[in-house]
Amino acid sequence: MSLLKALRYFFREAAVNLLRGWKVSLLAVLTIAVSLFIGGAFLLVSDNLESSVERWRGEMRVVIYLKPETPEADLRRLAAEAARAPGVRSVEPVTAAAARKRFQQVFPSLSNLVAGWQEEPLPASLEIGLDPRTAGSAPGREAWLASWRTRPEVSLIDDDREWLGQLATAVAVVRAVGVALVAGLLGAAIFTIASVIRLTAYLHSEEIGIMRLVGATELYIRGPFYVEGLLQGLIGGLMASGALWAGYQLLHARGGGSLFSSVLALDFLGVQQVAFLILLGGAAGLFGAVASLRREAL
Amino acid sequence: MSLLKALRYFFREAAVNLLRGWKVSLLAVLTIAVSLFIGGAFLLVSDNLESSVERWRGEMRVVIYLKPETPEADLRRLAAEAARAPGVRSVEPVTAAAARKRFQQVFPSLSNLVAGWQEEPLPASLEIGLDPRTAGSAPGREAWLASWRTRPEVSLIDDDREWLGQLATAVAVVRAVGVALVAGLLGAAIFTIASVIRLTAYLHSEEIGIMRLVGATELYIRGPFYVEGLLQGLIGGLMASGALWAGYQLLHARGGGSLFSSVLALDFLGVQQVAFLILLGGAAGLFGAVASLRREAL
Amino acid sequence: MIQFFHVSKSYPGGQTALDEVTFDIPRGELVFLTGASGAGKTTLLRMIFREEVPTSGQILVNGRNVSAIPRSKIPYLRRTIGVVFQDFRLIARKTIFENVTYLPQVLGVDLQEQKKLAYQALRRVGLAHRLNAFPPELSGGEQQRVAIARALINDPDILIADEPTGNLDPDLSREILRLFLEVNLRGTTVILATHDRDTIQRVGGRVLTLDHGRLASDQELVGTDPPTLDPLAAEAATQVPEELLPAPEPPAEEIPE
Amino acid sequence: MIQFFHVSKSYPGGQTALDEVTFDIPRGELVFLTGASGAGKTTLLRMIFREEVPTSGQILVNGRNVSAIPRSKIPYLRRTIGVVFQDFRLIARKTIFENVTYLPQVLGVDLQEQKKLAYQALRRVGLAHRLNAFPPELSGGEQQRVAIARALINDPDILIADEPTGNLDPDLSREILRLFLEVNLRGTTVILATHDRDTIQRVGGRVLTLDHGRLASDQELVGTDPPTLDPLAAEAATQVPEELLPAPEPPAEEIPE
Ligand SMILES: Nc1ncnc2c1ncn2[C@@H]1O[C@H](COP(=O)(O)OP(=O)(O)OP(=O)(O)O)[C@@H](O)[C@H]1O
Ligand SMILES: Nc1ncnc2c1ncn2[C@@H]1O[C@H](COP(=O)(O)OP(=O)(O)OP(=O)(O)O)[C@@H](O)[C@H]1O
Ligand SMILES: [Mg+2]
Ligand SMILES: [Mg+2]
Repeated sequence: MSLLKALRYFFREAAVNLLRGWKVSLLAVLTIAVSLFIGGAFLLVSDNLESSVERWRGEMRVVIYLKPETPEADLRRLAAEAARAPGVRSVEPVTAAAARKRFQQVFPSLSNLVAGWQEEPLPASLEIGLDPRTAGSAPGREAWLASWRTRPEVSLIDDDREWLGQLATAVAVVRAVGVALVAGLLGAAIFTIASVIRLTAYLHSEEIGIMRLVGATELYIRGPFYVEGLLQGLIGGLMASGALWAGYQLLHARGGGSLFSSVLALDFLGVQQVAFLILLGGAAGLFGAVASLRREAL
Repeated sequence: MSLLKALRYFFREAAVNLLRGWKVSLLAVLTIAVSLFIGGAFLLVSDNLESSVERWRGEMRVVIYLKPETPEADLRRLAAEAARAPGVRSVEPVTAAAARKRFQQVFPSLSNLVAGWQEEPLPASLEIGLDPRTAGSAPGREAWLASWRTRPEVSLIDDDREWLGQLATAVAVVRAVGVALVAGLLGAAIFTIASVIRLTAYLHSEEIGIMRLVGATELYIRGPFYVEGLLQGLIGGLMASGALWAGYQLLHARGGGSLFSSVLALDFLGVQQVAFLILLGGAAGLFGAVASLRREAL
Repeated sequence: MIQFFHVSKSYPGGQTALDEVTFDIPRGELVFLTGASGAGKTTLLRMIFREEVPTSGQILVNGRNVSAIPRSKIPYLRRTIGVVFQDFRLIARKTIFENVTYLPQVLGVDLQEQKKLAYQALRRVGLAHRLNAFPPELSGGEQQRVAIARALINDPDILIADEPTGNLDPDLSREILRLFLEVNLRGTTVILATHDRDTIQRVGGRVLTLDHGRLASDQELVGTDPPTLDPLAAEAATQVPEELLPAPEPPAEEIPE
Repeated sequence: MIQFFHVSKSYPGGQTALDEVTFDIPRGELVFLTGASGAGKTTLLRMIFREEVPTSGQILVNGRNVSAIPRSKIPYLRRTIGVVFQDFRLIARKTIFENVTYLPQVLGVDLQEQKKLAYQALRRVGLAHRLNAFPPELSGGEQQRVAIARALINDPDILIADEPTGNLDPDLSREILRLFLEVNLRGTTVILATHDRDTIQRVGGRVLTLDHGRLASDQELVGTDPPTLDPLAAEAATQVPEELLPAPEPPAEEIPE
C-alpha cells in the first residue's frame, strides 16, 4: 500500500472508531480538554502578568520632590537639566498647584480639606520617566541620583525603582512560579492524556490481539490507534481553546474595566499559542497512543 | 448477608481486583495523584500567599517625614503625640542619623557616597505602625493625616496605605483568582478521576454483565467497584500528599532564605487540609465509580 | 413451570428471531430445543431469564410474568435458573473457583461450604484439579465444563443449557448429558438447546423444533438408547419433525482394529 | 508443508499441553486432528501460526522454522494461513463485512474487490445478508460461519479450523465440510480439529489423535460416505485408534414420519 493510501486508511479507521466508540471517545476528549484548558488558562494568566510587569516597568519613574519654596522657574530649569541625563525618557515638571489639583482629582472626597490649606500642601516635583531597558540598572544611575539629592532645591527623592526592585523580585518569583506551574500543569495534562488514551487502548487490547493473529503488520494495526489518539488530542485542544476564549470573553464582558482586566485579562493568547495548545493536545494524544501500544503494554 | 459481611466482601473483592488489574489500577492511581498534587500545590500556594498578605497587612505603616531642620526633641514629642491617636499600634521615631545608618546598611555600596555629605541627607521621620484591623479604613484617619500634613514640622507623608490600597486590590484579585483556580483545579481533578474510574469501569462492563446474568443484585455487583474507586482515590490522595510534602521539603532545603520562602513556602498544609486532599481523592474515586456504574452507562 | 404465549421477538436491526411461539413446559420436565443455526434457540432461552424481553406475547416462569418483574427483582428470578451460555461467559479476572462460587459467595454462603460446593460441582465435570486457573488458561471444552459447573452449583429450579456440548468430545458429552438427566431426576426442569441429533434420538423425550423463529414442531420422541438412569417414563412415540430425520446414510461401517 | 519434530509445550502454570509430538503434513493434504477435551489440539494448532511457541522441539511450516521467524515477519506467515478459531475471535467493533475483509483491506485490495470477495465468502457460508451486522448481533452459529468466511477470504496456503462446526446444525456442518474439501481440492493444506467422530468416519482421511498431549495415533481412515467431490484418492484402509471407534450403539432406528 502506498503511504498516502495507508494514511487514508488510518484516518478513515480512526474516524470510524471515534464515532462507534463515542462514549469512550467523548470521555477521553473531555478529559483532555479539561487538562489543556487548565494549562492554557495558566498560559494566559502568566502571559498577561508578564506583560503587566513589562508595562509597569515602562512606567517606572523617579520622582524628585522639591522644597516647598522652590520657584517655578527653578522647576523648569531642573527639569531641562534632568532631561539631558542618559537613560531618561521623559521629564514632567509638576508644580505645587498641579500636584494639589491632581490630589483633588484622585481623592475628590478630600478635596475641600486641601482647599482649606493656606500654603500649597504638596511640594512641586519632577516626574522622571526612565528608559525601561536600563531602568533597573543603568551605570552611574545611583551616583546621578545622589548628586540630585545633595542639591539645595531637592527635599526628597521617591525612587519607584526601590519598590520596583521589590516588585521585580516578586515578579521574578511570580514568573518562576508561573513557568513552573505552566510546565507542571502541561506535564500533568500530557500525563493525564496519555493515561486516558492508554486506558482506552486497554479496552481494545482484545481487538488488537485478533488483528495480530489475522496477519496485520504492526504499522497497520497501530496506525489507526495513533491517529485516533492524535484526533482525540486535537479535538480536546480545540475544545480547550474554545472554552478559554469563551471564558476570556465572559471575564471581559463582566469585569470590563475592573481589577481583572487591569491586572490579568489584557489580551487573549496569540495565534501561535492557541496553535501550540491544540498541537500539544494532539502530541499528547499521539504520545499516549504510542506509549500505550507498545507491544509489552498489551 | 449482614452489612458487615457485605462490607468485608466488598473490600476483599476490591483489593483482589486492584492487585490483579494492577496495570490499570496503577495508571488510575497515578492520574488521580497527579490531579490532586496540582490541586494541592495550589492550595498550598494560595494559602501561603494569603498569609503573606496578612503579614504585610500587619506591617502596614504610615511614615511621616519631618523637615530637615526639625530637632530631635520635636521628633520625640511628635512621636508621643502620634502614639495617642486611635488605631495606632506603634510609633518609631527615626532620627536623621538613624535614617542615614539604615540607608548605609541597606545600600552598603553607596555608603561612602552618603558619608561624604555635609548635612544629614535623609530627613528624620516617624514610622507609625497601624492596627491591621483598622489600617485600611479607620474613620477619621484621613482627617487625622491631613492635620499632620499641615503641621510646620512635616515635610511629607508617605502613606503605605496608598500602595497597600493598590496591593489590597491586587491581593483581592490574587485571592479571587486563587480561589477560582483552586476550585477549578479541584473540579478538574474530580472530573479527571471520575473519567479515569469510568474508563476502567468500561473495561469491566462485560464482567458486570455476566454478574447480572448470574443473579447478583446490583449492590453486590457495584459494591466492590465502589470500594475499588474509593481505594484508588485514597491511594492517589496519599501519594499526592506525600509528593507535595517532598516537594515542599525540597524547596525549603534549596531555597531556605530566598524568594520562595519569603513569598510562598512558609508553612506546609495543615493536617485538616492534607486530610481534605486525601478524602477528596477518595470522594472523587467513589463518585467516579458511582457515576460510571449507573446502569445506563454500561 | 415455563409458559410462552404467542411470543415474538424482533431485534432492533429488523431481524425477526421469534414468531408467535407458544408452548408450556411443566415442572420437572426435560426438553430438547433444536433448530438450524439462527433459528432463534438462544433468543428463546434468553427470554426465560430475561436477558431479552419479547416484542409481543407473554412469558410465565413459575407462574410469574417475566416481562413484568421489576428490575430490582430480576436477580431473584435468575438465582433460581442455572444457565450454561453458548459462549460460556466466564469472568476472565476470576479464577475457576471464584467463577463457580460467585453466586454462593454473593448469597453469603461461608467459605468452607463454598469450597465443598465448588469441589463437588467441578468434580462432576472432571475439572477439580483446575480450581485456581483463570478461564483464558483453559481449553474450549474445559471452559464449557466450568460454565456447566457454575450453572449447577446453586441447585437451580430450572437448568438452561445452550449448546452445552459443542466443544466436548463424545465421551464427555455423554457424561454431561447423564449429569443433566440426573439433575432432572432430582426435580429440576431442564431445557437443552442442541444441534446434536444423535443425542436427541438416543435419549429421546420432548423435542421443540424452531424454524426461522416459528415453533415448527413440539413432539415426544422415544429414545433409541436412553441412558441407564431412565428419567423419563417410557412414552408413546410420536411424530418427529423432518429436521430431526437423519440424512440418508449407510449404516456406520465397523472399522477394523 | 507442516512438520513437527519432538514438539513439547508446557504452560507457565505447569500444564503440559503437548509432549514430544512429531508428524509431517505434506502440501495439499487434509488432516483431522482429534482427541479428548484438553488433549492439546488447540495448543498444537496455535503453534503453526505462532500464537504459541514450543517449549522444546521444532516446527517447520513451508520449510521455515516458525520459532525462529523474527517478530516483524510473523504477519507474513500468518497471512498465508487461514484460521477458524475455536472461540471465533471476531472484532466486536467492526461489522461482519469489515471483519471478513480486514486482511484484504490491510493488504490494500481496493474496495470494489473487497466487496466482491466478502460477498463470495459470506455466500458460501450462507450469511451474505448480514454484511452490516456486528458480531454480537449474530447467533453462535452465525459467528462461527463468519469466522470461517474470514479464514477463507485470502485463499490461504494452509487452512486451520479448530472445532469449526461446534455451533452448527448437522446440515450446515456438512455444507461447511464440503467447503473445506473443496478448498483442499484447490491445493490448500487443511487441518481440522474436531470432536465429531461421525464426520471423521464418514469423510475418512488422515487422522491425528492426541491423548493428554501425546500423539496417540496417526492413521489413514477410509470414509464410509466420502462426499461426492472425492478429494482424496482412495487409499488403503489402515488401523484406527481406539479413540475413534464408536461407542457400542445399536444402529440408528428409522424414525417414522
Ligand atoms: N442482538 C441481536 N441483534 C440483532 N439480531 C440478532 C441479535 N441476536 C440474535 N440476532 C438474530 O436473531 C436470529 C436468531 O438468533 P439466535 O441466537 O436466537 O439463533 P440460534 O438459534 O441460537 O442460532 P445458533 O444455533 O447459531 O446459536 C439470528 O438470525 C440472529 O442473527
Ligand atoms: N494459556 C494457558 N495456560 C495454562 N494452561 C493452558 C493454557 N492454554 C491451555 N492450557 C491447558 O493445556 C491443555 C491443552 O489445552 P488445549 O486448548 O490445547 O486443549 P484442546 O485439545 O484444544 O481441548 P478442547 O477440545 O477442550 O478445546 C489443557 O489442559 C489446558 O487447560
Ligand atoms: Mg444460539
Ligand atoms: Mg481447543
